[in-house]
Amino acid sequence: MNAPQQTEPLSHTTEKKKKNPTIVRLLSNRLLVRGAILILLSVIIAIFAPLISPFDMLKVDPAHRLAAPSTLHWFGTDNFGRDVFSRTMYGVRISIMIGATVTIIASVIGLIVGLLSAYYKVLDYILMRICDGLFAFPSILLAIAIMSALGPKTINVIIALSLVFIPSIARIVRSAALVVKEKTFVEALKAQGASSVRILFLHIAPNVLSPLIVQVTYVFAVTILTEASLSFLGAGIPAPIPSLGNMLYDGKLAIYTAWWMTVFPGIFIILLVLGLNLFGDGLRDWLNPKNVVLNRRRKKRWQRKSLS
Amino acid sequence: MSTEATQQAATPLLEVRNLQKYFPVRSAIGKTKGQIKAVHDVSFSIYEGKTYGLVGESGCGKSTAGRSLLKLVEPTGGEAYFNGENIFTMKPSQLKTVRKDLQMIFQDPHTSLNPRKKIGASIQETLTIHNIGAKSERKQAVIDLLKKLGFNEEDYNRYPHEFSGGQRQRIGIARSLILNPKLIICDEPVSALDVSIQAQILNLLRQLQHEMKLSYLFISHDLSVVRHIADRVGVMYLGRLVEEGTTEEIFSNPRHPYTKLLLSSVPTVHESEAREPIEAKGEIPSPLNPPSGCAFHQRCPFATDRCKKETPEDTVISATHRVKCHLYSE
Amino acid sequence: MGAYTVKRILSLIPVLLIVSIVVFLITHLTPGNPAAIILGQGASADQIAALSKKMGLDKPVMEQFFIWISNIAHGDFGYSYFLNRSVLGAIWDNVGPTFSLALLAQVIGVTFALLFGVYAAKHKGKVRDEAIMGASLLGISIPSFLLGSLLILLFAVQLRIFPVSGYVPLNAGLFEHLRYLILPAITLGTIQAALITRMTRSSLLDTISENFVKTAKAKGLSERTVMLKHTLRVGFLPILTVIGESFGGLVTGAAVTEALFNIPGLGQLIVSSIERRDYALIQGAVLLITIVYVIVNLVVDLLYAVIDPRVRNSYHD
Amino acid sequence: AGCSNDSSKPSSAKEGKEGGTLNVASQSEPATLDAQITGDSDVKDATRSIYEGLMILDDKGNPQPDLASKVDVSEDKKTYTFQLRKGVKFHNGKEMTADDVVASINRWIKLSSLGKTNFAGAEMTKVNNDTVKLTLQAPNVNTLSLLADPIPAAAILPKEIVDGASDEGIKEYIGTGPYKLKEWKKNQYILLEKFKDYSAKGREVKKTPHADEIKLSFVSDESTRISGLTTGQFDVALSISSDNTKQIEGSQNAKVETSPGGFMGLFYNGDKGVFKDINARKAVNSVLNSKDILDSSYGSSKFYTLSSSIVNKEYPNYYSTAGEKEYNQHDKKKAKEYLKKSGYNGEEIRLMASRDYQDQYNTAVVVQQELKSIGMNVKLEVYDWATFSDKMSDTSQWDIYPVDWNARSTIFQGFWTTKGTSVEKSMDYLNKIKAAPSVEEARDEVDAIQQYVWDELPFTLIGHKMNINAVSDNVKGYQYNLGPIFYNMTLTK
Amino acid sequence: MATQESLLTIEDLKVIFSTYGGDVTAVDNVSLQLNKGEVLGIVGESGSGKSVTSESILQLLDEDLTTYEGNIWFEGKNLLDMSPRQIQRLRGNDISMIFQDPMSSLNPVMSIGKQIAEVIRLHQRVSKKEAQKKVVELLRLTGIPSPEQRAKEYPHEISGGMRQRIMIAMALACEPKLLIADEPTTALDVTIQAQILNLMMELKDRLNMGVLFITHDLGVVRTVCTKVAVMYLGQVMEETDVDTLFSKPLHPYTMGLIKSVPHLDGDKTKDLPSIPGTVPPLSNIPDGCRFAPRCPFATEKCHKEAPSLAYASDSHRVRCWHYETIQKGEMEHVY
Ligand SMILES: Nc1ncnc2c1ncn2[C@@H]1O[C@H](COP(=O)(O)OP(=O)(O)OP(=O)(O)O)[C@@H](O)[C@H]1O
Ligand SMILES: Nc1ncnc2c1ncn2[C@@H]1O[C@H](COP(=O)(O)OP(=O)(O)OP(=O)(O)O)[C@@H](O)[C@H]1O
Ligand SMILES: [Mg+2]
Ligand SMILES: [Mg+2]
Repeated sequence: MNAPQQTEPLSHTTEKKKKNPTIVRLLSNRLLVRGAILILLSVIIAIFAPLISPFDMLKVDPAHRLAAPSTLHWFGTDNFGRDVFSRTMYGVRISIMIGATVTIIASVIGLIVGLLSAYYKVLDYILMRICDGLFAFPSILLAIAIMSALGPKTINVIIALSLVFIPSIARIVRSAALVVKEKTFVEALKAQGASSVRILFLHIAPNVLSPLIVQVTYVFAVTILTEASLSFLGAGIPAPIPSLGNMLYDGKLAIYTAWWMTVFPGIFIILLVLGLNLFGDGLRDWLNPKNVVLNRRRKKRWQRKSLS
Repeated sequence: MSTEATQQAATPLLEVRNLQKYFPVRSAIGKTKGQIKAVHDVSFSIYEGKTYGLVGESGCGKSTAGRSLLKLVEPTGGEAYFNGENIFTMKPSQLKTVRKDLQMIFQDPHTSLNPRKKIGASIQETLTIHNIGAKSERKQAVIDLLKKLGFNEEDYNRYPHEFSGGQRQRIGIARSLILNPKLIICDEPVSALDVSIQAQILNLLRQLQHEMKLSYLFISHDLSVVRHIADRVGVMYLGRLVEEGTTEEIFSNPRHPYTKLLLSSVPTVHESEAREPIEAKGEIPSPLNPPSGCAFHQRCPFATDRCKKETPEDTVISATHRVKCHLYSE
Repeated sequence: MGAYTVKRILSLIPVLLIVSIVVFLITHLTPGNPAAIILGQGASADQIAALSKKMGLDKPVMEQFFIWISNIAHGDFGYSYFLNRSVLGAIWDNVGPTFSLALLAQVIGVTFALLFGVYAAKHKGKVRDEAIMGASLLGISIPSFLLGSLLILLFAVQLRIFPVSGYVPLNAGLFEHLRYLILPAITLGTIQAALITRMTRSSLLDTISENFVKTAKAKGLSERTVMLKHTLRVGFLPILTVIGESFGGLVTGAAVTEALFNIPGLGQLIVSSIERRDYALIQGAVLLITIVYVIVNLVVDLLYAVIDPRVRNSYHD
Repeated sequence: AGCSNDSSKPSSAKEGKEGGTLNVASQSEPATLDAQITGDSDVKDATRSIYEGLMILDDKGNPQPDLASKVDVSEDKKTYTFQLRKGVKFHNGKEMTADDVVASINRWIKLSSLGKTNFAGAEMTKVNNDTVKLTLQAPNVNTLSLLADPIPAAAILPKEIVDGASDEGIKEYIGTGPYKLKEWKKNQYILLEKFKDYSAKGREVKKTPHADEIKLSFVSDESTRISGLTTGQFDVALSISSDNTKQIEGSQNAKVETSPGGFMGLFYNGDKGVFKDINARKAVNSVLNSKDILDSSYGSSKFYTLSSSIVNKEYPNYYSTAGEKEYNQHDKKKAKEYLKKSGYNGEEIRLMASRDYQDQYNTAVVVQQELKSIGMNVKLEVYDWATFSDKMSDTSQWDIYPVDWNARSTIFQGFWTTKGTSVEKSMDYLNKIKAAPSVEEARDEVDAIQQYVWDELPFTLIGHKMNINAVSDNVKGYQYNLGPIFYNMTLTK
Repeated sequence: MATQESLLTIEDLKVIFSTYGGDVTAVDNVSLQLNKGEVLGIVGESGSGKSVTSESILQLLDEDLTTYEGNIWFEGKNLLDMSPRQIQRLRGNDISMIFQDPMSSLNPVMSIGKQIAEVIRLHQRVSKKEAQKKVVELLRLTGIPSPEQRAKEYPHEISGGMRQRIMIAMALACEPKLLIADEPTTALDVTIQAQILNLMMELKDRLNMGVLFITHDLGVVRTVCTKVAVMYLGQVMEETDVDTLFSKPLHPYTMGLIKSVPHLDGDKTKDLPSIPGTVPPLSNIPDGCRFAPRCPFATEKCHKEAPSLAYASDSHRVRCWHYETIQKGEMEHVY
């Protein structure tokens, strides 16, 4: 074995042509792709709900109430004789709208709160105590309380849910910002005389976006679920406007007689939330390559041997 | 020696007197329990066009000293006169002006650039902050500088991760040069780099010094690097400057036992350099609980009882060479 | 550690103050007069006014707030006129079921999560891993009342293994107690399990790539020992945090689950208190939940110290 | 119609047994067990087995003596003398005396809505230990019916308890009924225990407790109530919505019991806004399609009655078809004409509803659609019940709302005092009925008030609902009279 | 040489990783040979494949993403053919490893005594007590004061130098035949580094181990190694004994490396010789000689054809088309 090895292959046969690794990584992230497909589908439904829906979502037709799925009413009708399919399409639209609005509001405020408290010690103490308080406050109960205080309006659902989710975003942003803040480039900026505002909003903010975006997808998903829970407890989007949540609530009242009132909105809410969660997980993996698993190269030992 | 003497007569560009930086250590309830004396009474001067090397082992306070000078940490005590004015007592607006002349290069080229900004923008931002030139001029200035440092125009629009460590360090240098500063504090600018790259950067720094009459405060733990680039060297141990002299003096005639230990511990590549080994013992003490007396006495082969009790003061060896050690005092 | 505990307990005060203000404002801004609700439909305006006065509702809101706060500072959480009981007493009656439910749900959640999380991390990237992760994604994507309804339909109505709803206290026998609790606990525990599984897996994967794991492997330890003795122990800290923080979700989730399974717990109590504008009770209960939440997280932090000597040490400094 | 008590026909061959616990799942918990002061039907259902009054209603709605053994009415119809039944024991062991009756009835007159509106100035006095006398300011044809009414019941309580009570209610729940309160676990259940000393001897309306205990559990979720019934956890499930009856009928071991519920009414704000104008009210009244509304609210026609009468047909004393042709017209053209006449031009109309009562909410949804169809700009505002009832009393907060009122055997009901509706004038009609020498002789006045309601439209009566409860085959003897009655039920398994 | 007992022979080792950009050959046809009692140094710049080479010996790389080709002979057995269980038995027992960063390489939540005892009890049938005794002994051996006390402490409570001693104690617990040290002193200060290096060499002599010493510091190589292999971009560029390498390097890369280290004495007025350019990424390996783009000697041939590792003398291998010219001393002037 110690015999000197005089010759060896002169050129290695590695393929030179390579695909763009970013795109490969993006596409090979199955979570991300599947999530994106589900979300895209939902968004398309949301945008085109008025076109897709064969019936007016509010039109009652007591003569045909609780009709089972048929070629006319694909998802059947509800206890008012309204078309469940049309309502589900609108439900997707409204759930997405609520989710998106809440997420945007909570993200913007959460981002500002998180950045400020990462940077200013005194503010940090005050803001984080408030966040702790809101965080400790059981979220659904907080939302119900706010809803009953402000009245059952869609805007109040949004306010209540935004309040509920600001602390979780602020915390994520804060902890990410605390890490970024210690990076040398921040010190370099200070050394150049950059103002705190510039450092905070032009430099630290872009660097906390990735954890923020990941968190945002989860908040989006949880918002939709929480709105459903609120509906279940009677404090969600005020009827008769359909959200997937209050459709489920309506469906539950007739779950034995009209399964379609529960099943179809149920499927859509699960798919939508699943899509968001998949997307979030995929995004997280994508941003943190440590978690990513490549296509397997689990060659058996005998295989390796036969190669050599 | 003669040039050295003439310089002494001139006023230094930066004169640091009795610099102190203590970090409070808080207990869990927030009560101050003690202090880390990261920098403990450090004085030195830097002259125009010269390089002052600051060496010492990890945690001895080199970076803290450098950062204090830019007020990146608020110094606890002492004065730093830049062109005759005390940086530490300046108003923020004054400080901003001084910062044009006082720049810094950092150790880690990977974290010292904002990963989300194009490198051109990162450099240009310095101009924006100080409101220098019109927008288009700024960009041109940046591109000119990049070209000078061996980049091409397209590199302006690339992100830090697209560059290697050495290239990134050059970008960091570019950023510090854009304002035409007088003094650059280099905090271990090459210790994260491979030897072959390290040489490139060191050469570049020297070249720039000649071209632009720059002064450096060069912080490093690597003696051979410091020797190569510095005109004067200060050796720090646990927050104190234990020996200071011209490069020549420190390397050929070290006085402090710690300096000797350092020199003998460097593994040498070139045969001729090997020094008589000094038996090293003990670990570097924590700055939170520094030993009494001379901080080095526990590891010092020549330590006496006096070293345990008394903190040594400066002993002058020559006009340019001083040492803090009882061996040389009365 | 003592000092740290004291500090944490002191930092509870501002949190509670904020929660108090919020909950007080919300309840008092809410339309609906509790006196009118207590007296029912037939009550006259005089009667309502008299009761309002008796309940102190005629005073300015600020004054009511200070009275309430100072009472609480003296340990008096107020009186529920609706239930004819002290708030603490009423809460005490309802705490048992929620506690049992949350505990069982958490036990189910943590047990499954650790088993599956470790398994998934170990088989990262394989079908088994994907199946577990898929299931746990589904677990956090399904609205809990939907899941609960499905469980009832399947296990209670169709198979008749478990009762549909209700609650039997522990003193009526452990078996009966658990029999009634198992479906709601699964409903509530599923989301816990899903959340903690994901955390377990990702924490383990993070830890696995750390150098000391390589050291452990280089020692010749078997894969299992490396996983359980080294990786899991260090990776457990973030898992513990999630467990602590999920406590809030547990109480929230309990409100829905309790409504569905008709468990007379805190969640139901608060929801129905909100419906009836039982101010004292809402305020007291939310405040207490907050206190418990903070305490749970304090305990989690102290557990940190038990598990991680680094944390332990920093408390001394 | 649905009023017939199905329990009379043997539901199964199984024989009833003595003893056992009757499990009842009810939707919500009573706020109190003080039956005298609230008109809440939860309170009624729970307290009916605990308390008794001097009188009791039979299933035709006629008052019969209960704790009284005999009633004498004076010539001027202003004095009622009651002979008390002897040997009746309270749950605390004390024997009932005239003092207890006097204290109880006087409290009821003072505090209950029925007492306040009908018996102003009236007083009960003791004649001797076994006799009491009720003196009225003015004759009231309904006196005995009111005393027999289960909500708010003129329950006879021990004097000490009446004396010790505050305005918010009595502190101890002690009556003379067949069951006594054993335990009230707030938010969970009320447990009633058979009262051993109870005797139904000589009573006109029989109460014979069979089960040892009645457990009234509060299960807010309807599907949970149903599931519990089908799995045998509950014997009776109250408040079932019509849509779920199929499920119960489909199951092997339970059946649905329907009984007359109250009416669903759409109340107008006659004080402020659009509906101050009678034409606007008429517009709404003419467009409404009661069948569609009731179909949406109650499922199939099995579960509601299209009737213009305020009182159910089952209580013939007050049943009236006057004004019937105004009912259920669904005439869009006419409605638009009225609307034009009213000068309505697109103002927003606030239709208020409470989601806590599904039928009210459902009615509101359909009404909104129907009103929109004649060009009314209707905004649906849905609140929880607490907010709803708060807003109800503030006429600046709403324009119109649907609400259902419990079934009563007389026309003297709570809705007459509803705020914001133009009911003042109706008081004259009511007083005339009261003053009539007998119910039969009040016929014309009954028709008149019914006619008034349809002419002036203080509200629109949409229809009568059926209360639906579900009863397991494991029990028999279920009865219903203005609410479920549990005390005669037996378990069969 | 012939009398020396061969301990480890790496033959044509190829390590391939799957990545998104496709497969990446991090180590390409590396052959090395180590005898008992010898210290074989591997030097090279960051990313040259030093760690990958050393970790493939015990197969510590993520097995799902890695393919090995070639042979690694240890005491006559091919490690790459062994079952995971067999490898496990070798790890920590016959072959031990020390890693670069002593902080992150120790389990932060386990006392150091336990961590050392763990490896002892794993490979030797001893009681807990005996293991404990052995721990104290090992700690004393590595020069740790009051070892009984220290054994109870946790990694974060002791200094970096101490931690590295702990790592050494752990690696030596079962008296391995082969010690692999992957940059064991890079994270340490020079004075501490000197202590640790002394300690390692002392222990090596005492146990007659073979040591595979990985570093990027040429000075350290010179201090501790008997033989050196210089790696660049996954390939061994030059391999010979230490003295030859520093006195007569044959590869332009080695020459450049040595020259670019600043002298402690010497002419500081002149610029340092440096190697132009930067190390290309593995995904973009140049054709021909991998060093050619940065090589001042490079000819057209260098850019086209890859040279093989040739024997310049019995104990001197070099991968360069021009080594003979260099050997003649005709190209010194370039640096
Ligand atoms: N922000 C801070 N808070 C508390 N202690 C600090 C802080 N910054 C530095 N220190 C402490 O001050 C001492 C000196 O640190 P400094 O970074 O100046 O050392 P250094 O000589 O630059 O070391 P290195 O070679 O590791 O960079 C160290 O003990 C360090 O722990
Ligand atoms: N798991 C992996 N997947 C893909 N590439 C890898 C993997 N591990 C290492 N590499 C690549 O292999 C090459 C060699 O890495 P290695 O860690 O051996 O370098 P090194 O010589 O030890 O460098 P350093 O001095 O930085 O430790 C690097 O380019 C690295 O990016
Ligand atoms: Mg430093
Ligand atoms: Mg390495």
